[in-house]
Amino acid sequence: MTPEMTILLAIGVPLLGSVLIAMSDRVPNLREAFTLLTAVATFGLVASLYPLVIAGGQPRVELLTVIPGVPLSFKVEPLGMVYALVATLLWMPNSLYSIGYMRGNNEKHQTRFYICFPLAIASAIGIAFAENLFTMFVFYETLTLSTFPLVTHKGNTDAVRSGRVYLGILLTTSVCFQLLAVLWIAALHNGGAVSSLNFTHGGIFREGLASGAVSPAIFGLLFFLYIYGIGKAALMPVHRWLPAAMVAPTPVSAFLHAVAVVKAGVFCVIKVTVYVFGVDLLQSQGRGDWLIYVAGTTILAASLIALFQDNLKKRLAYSTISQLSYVVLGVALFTPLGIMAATFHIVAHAFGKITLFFAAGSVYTAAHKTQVSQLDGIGRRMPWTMGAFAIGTLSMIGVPPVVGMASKWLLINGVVEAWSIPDGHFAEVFALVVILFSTLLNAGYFLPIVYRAFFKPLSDSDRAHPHGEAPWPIVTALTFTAALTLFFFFWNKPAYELAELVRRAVG
Amino acid sequence: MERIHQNLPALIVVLPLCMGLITSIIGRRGLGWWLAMGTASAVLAMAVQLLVNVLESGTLTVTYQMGSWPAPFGIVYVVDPLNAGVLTIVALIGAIVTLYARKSIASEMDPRRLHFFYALWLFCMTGLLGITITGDAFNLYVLLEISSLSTYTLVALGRQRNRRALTAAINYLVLGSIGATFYLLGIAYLYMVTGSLNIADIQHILATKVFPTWGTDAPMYRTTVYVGFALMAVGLSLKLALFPLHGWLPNAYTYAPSSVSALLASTATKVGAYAFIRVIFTLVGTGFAYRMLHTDVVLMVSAGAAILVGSWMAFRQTSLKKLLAYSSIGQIGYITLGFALGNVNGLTASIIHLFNHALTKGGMFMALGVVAYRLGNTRLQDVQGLGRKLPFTMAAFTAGGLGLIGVPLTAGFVSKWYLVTACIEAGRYEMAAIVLVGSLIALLYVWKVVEAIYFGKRPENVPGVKEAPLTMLVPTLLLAGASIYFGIDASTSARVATAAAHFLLGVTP
Amino acid sequence: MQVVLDHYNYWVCVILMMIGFYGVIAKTNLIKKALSLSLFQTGVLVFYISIGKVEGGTGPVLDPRNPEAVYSNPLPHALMLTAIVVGVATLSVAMAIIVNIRERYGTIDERDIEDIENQAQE
Amino acid sequence: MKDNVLMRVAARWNMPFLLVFALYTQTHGELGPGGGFQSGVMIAAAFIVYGMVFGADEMRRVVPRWVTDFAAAAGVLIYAGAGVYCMAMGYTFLDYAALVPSNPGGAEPWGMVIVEYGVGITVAAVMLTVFNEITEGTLPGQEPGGTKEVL
Repeated sequence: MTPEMTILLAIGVPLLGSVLIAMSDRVPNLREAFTLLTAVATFGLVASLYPLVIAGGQPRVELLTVIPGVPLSFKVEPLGMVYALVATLLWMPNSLYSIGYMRGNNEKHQTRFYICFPLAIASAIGIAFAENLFTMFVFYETLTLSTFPLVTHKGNTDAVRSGRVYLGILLTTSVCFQLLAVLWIAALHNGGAVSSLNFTHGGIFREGLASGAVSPAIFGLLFFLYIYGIGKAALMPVHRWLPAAMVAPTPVSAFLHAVAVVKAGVFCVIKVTVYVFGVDLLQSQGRGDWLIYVAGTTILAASLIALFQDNLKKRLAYSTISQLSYVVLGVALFTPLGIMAATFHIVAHAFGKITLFFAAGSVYTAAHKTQVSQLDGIGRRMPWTMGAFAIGTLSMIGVPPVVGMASKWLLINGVVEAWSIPDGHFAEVFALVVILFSTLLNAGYFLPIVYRAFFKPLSDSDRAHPHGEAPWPIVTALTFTAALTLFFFFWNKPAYELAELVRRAVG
Repeated sequence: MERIHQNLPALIVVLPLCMGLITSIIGRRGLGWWLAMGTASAVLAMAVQLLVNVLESGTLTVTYQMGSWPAPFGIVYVVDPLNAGVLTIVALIGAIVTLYARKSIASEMDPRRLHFFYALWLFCMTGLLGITITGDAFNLYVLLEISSLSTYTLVALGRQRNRRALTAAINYLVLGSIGATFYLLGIAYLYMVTGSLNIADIQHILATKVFPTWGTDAPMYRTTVYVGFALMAVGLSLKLALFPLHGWLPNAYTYAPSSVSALLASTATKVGAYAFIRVIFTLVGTGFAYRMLHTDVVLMVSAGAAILVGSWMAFRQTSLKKLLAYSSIGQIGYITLGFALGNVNGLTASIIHLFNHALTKGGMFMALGVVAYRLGNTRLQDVQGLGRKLPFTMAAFTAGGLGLIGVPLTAGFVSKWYLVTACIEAGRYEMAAIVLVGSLIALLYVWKVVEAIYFGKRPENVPGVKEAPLTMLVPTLLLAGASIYFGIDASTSARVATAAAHFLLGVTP
Repeated sequence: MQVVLDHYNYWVCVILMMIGFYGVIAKTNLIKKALSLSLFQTGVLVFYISIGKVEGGTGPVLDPRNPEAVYSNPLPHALMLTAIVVGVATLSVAMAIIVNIRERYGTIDERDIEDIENQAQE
Repeated sequence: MKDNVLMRVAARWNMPFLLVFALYTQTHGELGPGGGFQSGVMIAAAFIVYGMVFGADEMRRVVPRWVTDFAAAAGVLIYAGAGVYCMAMGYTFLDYAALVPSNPGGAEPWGMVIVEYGVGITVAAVMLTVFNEITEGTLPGQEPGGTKEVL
């Protein structure tokens, strides 16, 4: 099989999967088998491209020409590979977990639910492998739309209202800012000021800026439009959709936070920074410094808000917002190491956060508890779940021996590298302070949960309602991801090598 | 066969005319539909053949002399990439909606008078096709009136469902006639200056004799051409329902029979837009209309207001047909904005949006027609929870809605791509912003309906509904599918539109 | 003043058209409205016919005895024949619709119709 | 009005003259003043006068609706048919040379005669249709049955 075929299949197989799932509506076991099979097959296809990418290959394939001169085309490069691998890898436990969760909670419209997942994953792979701005935008929007039925799955007033916020913010930002930026660049391209609409090493503005065809102000404006056009990166103040989406069933939350959606956001931020605007151009033009402050503020503010959330999933959601801004902060340093840290953090955060969500959903399924204050002593009844939760927590805080530590380390290295660039150093100091302070905050809002679960006694009312662990698919899935979180600290070669390739591409 | 081939430009207009007459005589007991359907299919085949002929001919034009009188003495029919494209749109939509109309109209009017309906239907197509193909300014007026008169009557046929169709029709008639009369007066002024009615001839005389003497010794001419152009512009704006001259449109679309709404929404205003483009780009030229008179500014202000106000009014409606009607006003704003920009991409956007919006809106009106057919009504509360009862129809409606928003991989996105790019190229950033804000408002009104369809609860105590009959469902899905297909692979539509834009602006690609 | 008088034919048409236009806007009786519309169109017809007039021109029939003859332009007249038909057709469609309105509403006054519809909605 | 002797007699006596004059105008259409429009209106006027005096229903007995409906369409069909015939003979639409291929110049009047007859028939029929439409309506106060007011 040629790599070109593999790329198309990686997108086609989930689509085919959703068709099969739709057709096996009446036979739940067959339907679930298709779900799992699709997940494994998709991961296999994406993973089979890994050796080629590590060897420096960048296979590309053009699917069709949507608008003359603007094809829907794909190209695999290390950064996209990182995201595609993370998404497809985590989709496997996520599928398993969904099955346990949906059956355990007797949810309605399960077929619709299972149809939308592969659609979303196909969109995610499309984003990861997009070769040009248009393709990325297309799949960015299809990801939003295909996850919308998942977010509003419950179908009650609350879900519909949150669905409006979800769709409203994501589409408003993408249409008003990202699409404007894409079309602006397309217009510049028509006028010859921009070399290409494809993602290019070193960015596409080099000649335009040098010849004066693109003014630095427009360059900076476009960067701003892009950063805020990618609403999925949840930079404040366009982060509201993420807590709103917490009405969704937990597998969906895990999917949003760890597998596809927010990762798509930060991935796009890295991708356009590296391949459209160019790290060194942004650095030398000085048009992106504001991003450090915005990202830093988001990290701190979201952490502070998380501190006061009693709802477990809401707390996790705000934690995600702050963790995403770590990635953006890494990008905003505009150094090769910063980009590498950002890339690596996508992986690290995904593993940790999916574990945390799985654990939260497990608690809900087994004990029907949603608030942090209800969790007293639950660790003794659900040791696997809360054990995994603890591991995820450590990863979020960045304590060895879990993978979160590695990315934080890289990030600090990135700040140090940025220090070598002669300017006021104020931004770097700010970044360091943010990283240190937010680590404390992370510990502040996560450790009490672990403490409650394991060291506080069960309340009297809980004693009256005995329950055990969640169903086995749930426990299997969360154990798997917790193990990955641990394991990846010691053996993170694939991710590290890919991130290293990204770093080299930048530097 | 060879003779048919030679006479295609005339046949495409004469055939529906004759068949309309024959239908009114012998079209009783269901025969009317067969005649109309046969004619519409033949017209579609001819339109496609003409399009191919035009694109393959070296000069990109096919000319036909009525009665062998050469231009400028006789009436000529001229087909170039622009009107070949518009012809194809009209013929395509006409054929599909005719297929759909059979069941739909049978439930909406007296079955004994159906043959008149199909006769009027074919006259309406005659007029629309004729406006598009003719190369004679006065002939255009006559055909405009043929299509309008049959349209007024078709709208009035909605009286059985709701008597407001009658007031809507008379309102439309008054405004439409005023528009046509303005256009007629405009031609008179141009005729005074040029002594010709042939569009190409007028253009030639204006360009070689009138415009070069500008400001020298013939100041009288200037005012005359100004006034003539202004009158034509106002008249055509009325026909096109350009904001703020759109007053007739919402009620006419709302109260007309379902199939008539679908036909009108996807062809009538499109043909008006075509005529406007023809007047600006061929008849007087952009140099006069835009650079000298600054009509583009007026058009842009109107278009911007149409986009914002039309979309916002759409959001406020609870009658779904009215919602779509107001949305059409907004979409006409996009079309107008495109040709007001005057650059290649803008014109391409305009032409491609004529096509894309025809597909999208036609499909949506047809989906609503199914709702009316099954439920007798198209209020927002009637479609609550219909997603599970009418899955295919509602999917078609949703697909159309996504197209109106301009979601990627729908036809609407392709238009928006060209339009916003053109705005930025022309340095009209505020217009680019308005287009994008417009699509957000479109999101609001479409989502309002989509939420009702998929999340609403069916009211208790209502009888169950079945999916649409096949003859209604197939055309609806066909148009909805086409609006998706031409969003995924726009190379054909973009090729024609770009060819037309290049042709009109005299740019070699 | 000279300009005004020279173009008296324009003034006649403009006045005719404006009378018609006023009627279309101001009259609420639909039949009066339709007739005003007709008047409005007639203004344009007169305008066309008057611009076909050539000073000193005779009827446009070829006269072999007088090859130097100046003819009036017959084309606008021929065009107006068509326009008259269009006008009549418009008027008759309007009348047919108005008759229908009278049947359904029992009135042909726009304001009354509006009242009836408003009451029906309440 | 049919109780009025004067009107009745005047209407009866006028009708033949009106119709004959209409025919005269019709046959001179292509060369002299006159033609299809005028004659059509006159034919219609004859019947409308009849209808006004003896009542519209009486007129519809003489000229039923189906006749006017048929004639309106048939007239235009004659016109368009002449054009289509030209096309079928290998000429362009309405190129009357097709009618008398041996003498294209002389064919022009023939074409016009055909067209004028078509126009005359149509105009007469349409005028009568308009008259019928206006007089045939339901009486005021009478609700037409079988309508549903919705939307």
